[in-house]
Amino acid sequence: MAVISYIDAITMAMREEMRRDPNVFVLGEDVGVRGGVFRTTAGLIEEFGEQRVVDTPLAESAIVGVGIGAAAYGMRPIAEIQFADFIMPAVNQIVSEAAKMRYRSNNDWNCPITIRAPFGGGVHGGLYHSQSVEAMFTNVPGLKVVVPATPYDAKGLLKAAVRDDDPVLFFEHKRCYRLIKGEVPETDYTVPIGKAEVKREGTDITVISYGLTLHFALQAAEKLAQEGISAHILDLRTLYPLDKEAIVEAAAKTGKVLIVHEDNKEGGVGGEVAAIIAEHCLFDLDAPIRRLCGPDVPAMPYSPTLEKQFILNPDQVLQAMRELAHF
Amino acid sequence: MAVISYIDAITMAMREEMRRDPNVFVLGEDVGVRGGVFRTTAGLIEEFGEQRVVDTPLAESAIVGVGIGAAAYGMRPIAEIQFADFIMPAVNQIVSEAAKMRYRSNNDWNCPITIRAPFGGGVHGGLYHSQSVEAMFTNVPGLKVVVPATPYDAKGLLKAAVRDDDPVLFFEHKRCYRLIKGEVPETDYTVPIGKAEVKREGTDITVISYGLTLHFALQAAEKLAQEGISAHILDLRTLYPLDKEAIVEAAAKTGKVLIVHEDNKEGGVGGEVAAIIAEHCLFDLDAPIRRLCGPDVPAMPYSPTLEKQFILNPDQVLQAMRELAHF
Amino acid sequence: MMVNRHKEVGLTDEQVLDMYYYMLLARKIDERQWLLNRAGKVPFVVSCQGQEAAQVGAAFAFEKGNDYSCPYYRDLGFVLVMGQTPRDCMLSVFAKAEEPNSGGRQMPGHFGSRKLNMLSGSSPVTTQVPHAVGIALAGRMQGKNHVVYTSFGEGSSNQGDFHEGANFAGVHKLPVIFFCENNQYAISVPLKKQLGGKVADRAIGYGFKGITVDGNDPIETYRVVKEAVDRARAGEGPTLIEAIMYRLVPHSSDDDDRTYRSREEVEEAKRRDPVPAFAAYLREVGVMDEAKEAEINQRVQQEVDDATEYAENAPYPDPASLYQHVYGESKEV
Amino acid sequence: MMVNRHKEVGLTDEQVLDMYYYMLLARKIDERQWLLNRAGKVPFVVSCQGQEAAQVGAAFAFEKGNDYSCPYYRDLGFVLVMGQTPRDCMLSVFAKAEEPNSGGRQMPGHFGSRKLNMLSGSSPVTTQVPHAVGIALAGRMQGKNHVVYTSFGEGSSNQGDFHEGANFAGVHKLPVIFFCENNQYAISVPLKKQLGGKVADRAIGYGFKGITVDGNDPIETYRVVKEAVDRARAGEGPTLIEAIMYRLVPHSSDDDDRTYRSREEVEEAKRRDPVPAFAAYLREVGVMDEAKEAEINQRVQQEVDDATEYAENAPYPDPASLYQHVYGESKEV
Ligand SMILES: Cc1ncc(C[n+]2csc(CCOP(=O)(O)OP(=O)(O)O)c2C)c(N)n1
Ligand SMILES: Cc1ncc(C[n+]2csc(CCOP(=O)(O)OP(=O)(O)O)c2C)c(N)n1
Ligand SMILES: [Mg+2]
Ligand SMILES: [Mg+2]
Repeated sequence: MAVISYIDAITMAMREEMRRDPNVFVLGEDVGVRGGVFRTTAGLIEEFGEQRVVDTPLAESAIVGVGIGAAAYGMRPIAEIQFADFIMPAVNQIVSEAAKMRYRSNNDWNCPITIRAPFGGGVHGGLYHSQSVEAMFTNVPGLKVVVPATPYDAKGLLKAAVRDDDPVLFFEHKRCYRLIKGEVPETDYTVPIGKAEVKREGTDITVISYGLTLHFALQAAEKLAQEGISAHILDLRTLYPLDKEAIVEAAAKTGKVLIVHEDNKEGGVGGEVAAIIAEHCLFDLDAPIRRLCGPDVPAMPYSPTLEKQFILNPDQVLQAMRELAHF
Repeated sequence: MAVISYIDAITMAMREEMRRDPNVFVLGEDVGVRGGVFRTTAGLIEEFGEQRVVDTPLAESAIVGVGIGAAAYGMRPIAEIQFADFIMPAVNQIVSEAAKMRYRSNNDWNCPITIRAPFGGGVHGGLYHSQSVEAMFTNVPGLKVVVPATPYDAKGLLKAAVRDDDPVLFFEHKRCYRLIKGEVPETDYTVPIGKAEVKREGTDITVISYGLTLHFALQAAEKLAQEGISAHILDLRTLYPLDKEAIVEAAAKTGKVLIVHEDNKEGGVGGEVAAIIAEHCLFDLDAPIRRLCGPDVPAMPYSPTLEKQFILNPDQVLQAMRELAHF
Repeated sequence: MMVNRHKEVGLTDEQVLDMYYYMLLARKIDERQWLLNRAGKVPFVVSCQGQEAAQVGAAFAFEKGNDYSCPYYRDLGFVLVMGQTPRDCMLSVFAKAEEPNSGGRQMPGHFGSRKLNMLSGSSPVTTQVPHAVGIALAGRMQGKNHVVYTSFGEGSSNQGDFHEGANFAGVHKLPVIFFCENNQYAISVPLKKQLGGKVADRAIGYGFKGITVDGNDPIETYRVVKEAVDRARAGEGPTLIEAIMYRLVPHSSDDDDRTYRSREEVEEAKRRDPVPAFAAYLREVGVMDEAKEAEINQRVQQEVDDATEYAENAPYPDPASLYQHVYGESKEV
Repeated sequence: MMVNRHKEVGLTDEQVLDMYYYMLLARKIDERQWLLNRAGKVPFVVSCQGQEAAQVGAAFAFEKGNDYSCPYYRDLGFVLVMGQTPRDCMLSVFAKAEEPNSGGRQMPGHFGSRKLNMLSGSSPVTTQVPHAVGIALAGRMQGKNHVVYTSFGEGSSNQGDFHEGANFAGVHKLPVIFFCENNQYAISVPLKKQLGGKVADRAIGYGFKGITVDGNDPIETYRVVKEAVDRARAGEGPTLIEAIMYRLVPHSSDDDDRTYRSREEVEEAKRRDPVPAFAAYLREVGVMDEAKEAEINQRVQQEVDDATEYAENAPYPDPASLYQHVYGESKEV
């Protein structure tokens, strides 16, 4: 099995799905001739032509809205939002339209659109090219929100998203694109949306995370193992609807829970995760539910000193895990 | 002191602020000659003229965006979104612009805009005139999100919002408009944004809520008192940033917590409230943190049978409180 | 005798009688719904009165079963031509389970039916415009030749989604008819506070044709829309059509239009009411005699009565169905 | 000798020399920033090269200290005229604490300064357009006579916020200049995939004037903008001006424009580079002799050097300041 990067896994998933199903097409800003500003769609226009790899006008609400119309008609659009920060003009189309199409029509219509958006920081992107926007969409029934952390999951989840009969928001962490590599089969497979995965078995503490910070937890777990601390690590993978059973099971297993995400703490996805635990296995807990998250400031600044101050680093995660173990 | 309705308290607050400060003005759809589709701005155009009570074109992003420009310049706009459901086209202006103006300019500019929107159901409004959208904005540093439950708070909080130097989202529950009445001084006063309030002191269980469902809890508490159950009831009032101290104090007081809101459960504000408790006073708890919320379906349907099935009622709240007391 | 204008534009006598039937049907359903509302039987009505001529005229220009539509909430006349039945409409206003648009989940006027190639609509205005463009794009990708109709009010033409959708269609020369029903008001807001320019003129900025038409005239509206549909089907791209009309009743049953417009203005508009005007035309050109008119009246009356009774007695949705259809049934992928 | 065109439009010799100074200054700051980027000293540059003539020409039409602006990220030439200094620009590209736009919080090109009546800008394109309209509305409410400038690319004119903001300004006849810098590309997307029609034509649909101007000509741009500003100040409402130009370098330092446009096309555009062209004009009309030109060159060179050195040595923001200015200092209300 080839070891490839997270971004290549995403490109591979799109290419395979476009080959498999002529109804799959890509639309977005600079996705065609340029191959995407991150090169995620590189090579697609050459293989599939500009009818199926559409360089759209600069208008996110139209990218999603036109995609919704096409999806309802029977196509399988993959709409790219150039940066997750720029999904805001499309919120009405996503939340009022895509998410509610099936429900409001009493199952007469549906909307199988996939909306991809690179998110997250640590790339000198400043306030508007670094945001985590997932929490805005994790209260919207009808939507599914997916964040892969590994190349394997990226490919499998993106293929599942494209085949899903409902709208899926697919957030890709920009730092993972080229940093994270892993084994990815060249065969056709999907990873189920809605299922979290234990990425490491352990017995002393439970860490729940997703995206880039999941890797920090995995690295820390290696180090802590040498100190005799055994960490159980759950990758949420789907942020909405959450895999409640997996969360409760992982929390109950060790009784000590740390939730880690790059997004701001207050109102972040970690709050819901903690609430699920506090509702369903409170008496299994041996420690307060801790959250290690981004600070509650509007976004990650550009200046390197401020960016560094904002973004979680592996040491902080290690430290928080160690503290919890010793609680 | 006069007993007036929630909606009249809101109108009174606007009128007083417009009299006090010539920079305060109102803009929105049908706010002028029509006095608002709920009549919240009734009488204002007669008193202040169409320069200060602006009937705008039907375009929410412009209502907020134009308001932002005026606010940055030094005015105090009160922008009305006709129904909270229709705030979605303005999300980019609210989240990317208003919320980040001060931070991104390093305190050089700021944006004292108040955005009012009626929310909530039980008014035969169907999927798009009944929504609770507050959770979408309770992860956005730079914004403040306020929901009054009583006429007194409505007046005091709205006046505080208008005078606040930062953007405030002010959500008014539609069912409260004419249903909820209370004493409101005709004098000038404000209620501080960011502070929850204990609306009833009690010792057995703690209920945390906001908006219409707060009243259900208060009513239930009366009944339960006759059964010898004493309920402590906290009104959040400001949903972002949350009053963490008040939440922890209220939770610790009884050790049994029920969070109630009309909005969908998963990803709702209650998750963050539970997480704060689970992080800061876990060992004070005698019961799992329960949440009684709207079901996780896209929105409240129109048909009376479905609307009734969706929306919380006083009995359900009473029942949940009693169960928690007996836990 | 009046000149026969409908033959010129290719409409047969039968077709114009049919048009009249639909206009009257829309009007009578609408009037009945107001009665039901005032009697406390249904909570909400949104009206098409004054807009029937434009709606029916436009609808006749499309190929049922082939073309697609994304209509807006006032388009009762349009959707009746496309195949919604009086029973469907009454079920909707009563919010009954069998109601085809949404199973009673949405307010009346939120049309949608896969069977009728009519995409489900929502309340936030103008979101349907990019959807129509997407259906047109999808049709081109699949080598189909359908044309897509989408309608909206003049106030709604100020939403960003109108602009973004129209420009997208202009770039790709897609077969979309943007049909603006300019009824002079957006709830209480009159044109001069709503529109900087003219809606039809906006097409220029997207590189396609914008046309103004008298929306009180179903024949002229038909002609203009038909030409646009033909151009669209021939690959010549979209057209924006602004039909001028007047909303004869309040915005909805929750509105009171006396607060923002004079009774004289409304009375004046009623004198140009397109429904009796079209009846007069049909009589004058000798297409509709008294017997024919009585027959149509009676048929409409009977259908409205039947639909009302049927809908009133139909069951509400099962409360347990609240939880259904949030997502599709899970399946292996 | 060439005809003197600047006198005709009311520009003195001193003013056009000043214009040239600003154009050259913008160009040289920009070039230096690329060098710094390629040397690994600064992470990101977004460029104004090819757009200086339009930017500086437009800027000269406004009253500094009275008028307001909401410029977009490429408007280096504009903001220099308005009062940003070379040091400010270099501090910004180095993301240093003293940087006036954002204290290093934002990427370069996100201009803003209360002192200069320049509203803070963000990255999501076109959001500044309604802000400009709001500042104009506020001015009217307060009885001020300022005019507001806002700029954006031709791609960005497809965002809903352009449409909504322009229509609002049209309805209220507000003193706003909508300045579109049409540089032929939105990153990789060329006009024909971006625009259904012409940007300037969009004004028609909002009821005000839309004008196309040669953005390589600072004098002509000045003239057109000045007339628009005069009309705006006289209460005659907004104007949309589309200045035609070419982006001579990649979209940003992260872009590689060879993937989407030919070198021939770029070379061809470089032959029309507005900076040397304006220098040639000034020489030909006898306004700028060799000595004067050398003096300007030297002044620019020296300012760019000074700014670079100053900025490179300036301190970064204190990490602890990350938590500041989320909200204003709390006070009694
Ligand atoms: C985004 C959005 N904002 C506000 C509303 C509330 N609303 C419903 S209809 C309407 C007026 C529409 O006017 P127009 O577009 O002219 O259509 P008309 O009703 O006159 O046919 C308004 C403001 C809405 N449905 N959606
Ligand atoms: C809402 C939004 N979507 C996408 C982007 C990413 N982006 C930045 S600049 C740009 C192209 C802008 O093109 P144009 O408006 O023509 O201006 P130019 O850069 O050519 O001057 C894009 C797509 C953005 N900044 N904001
Ligand atoms: Mg209208
Ligand atoms: Mg451009």
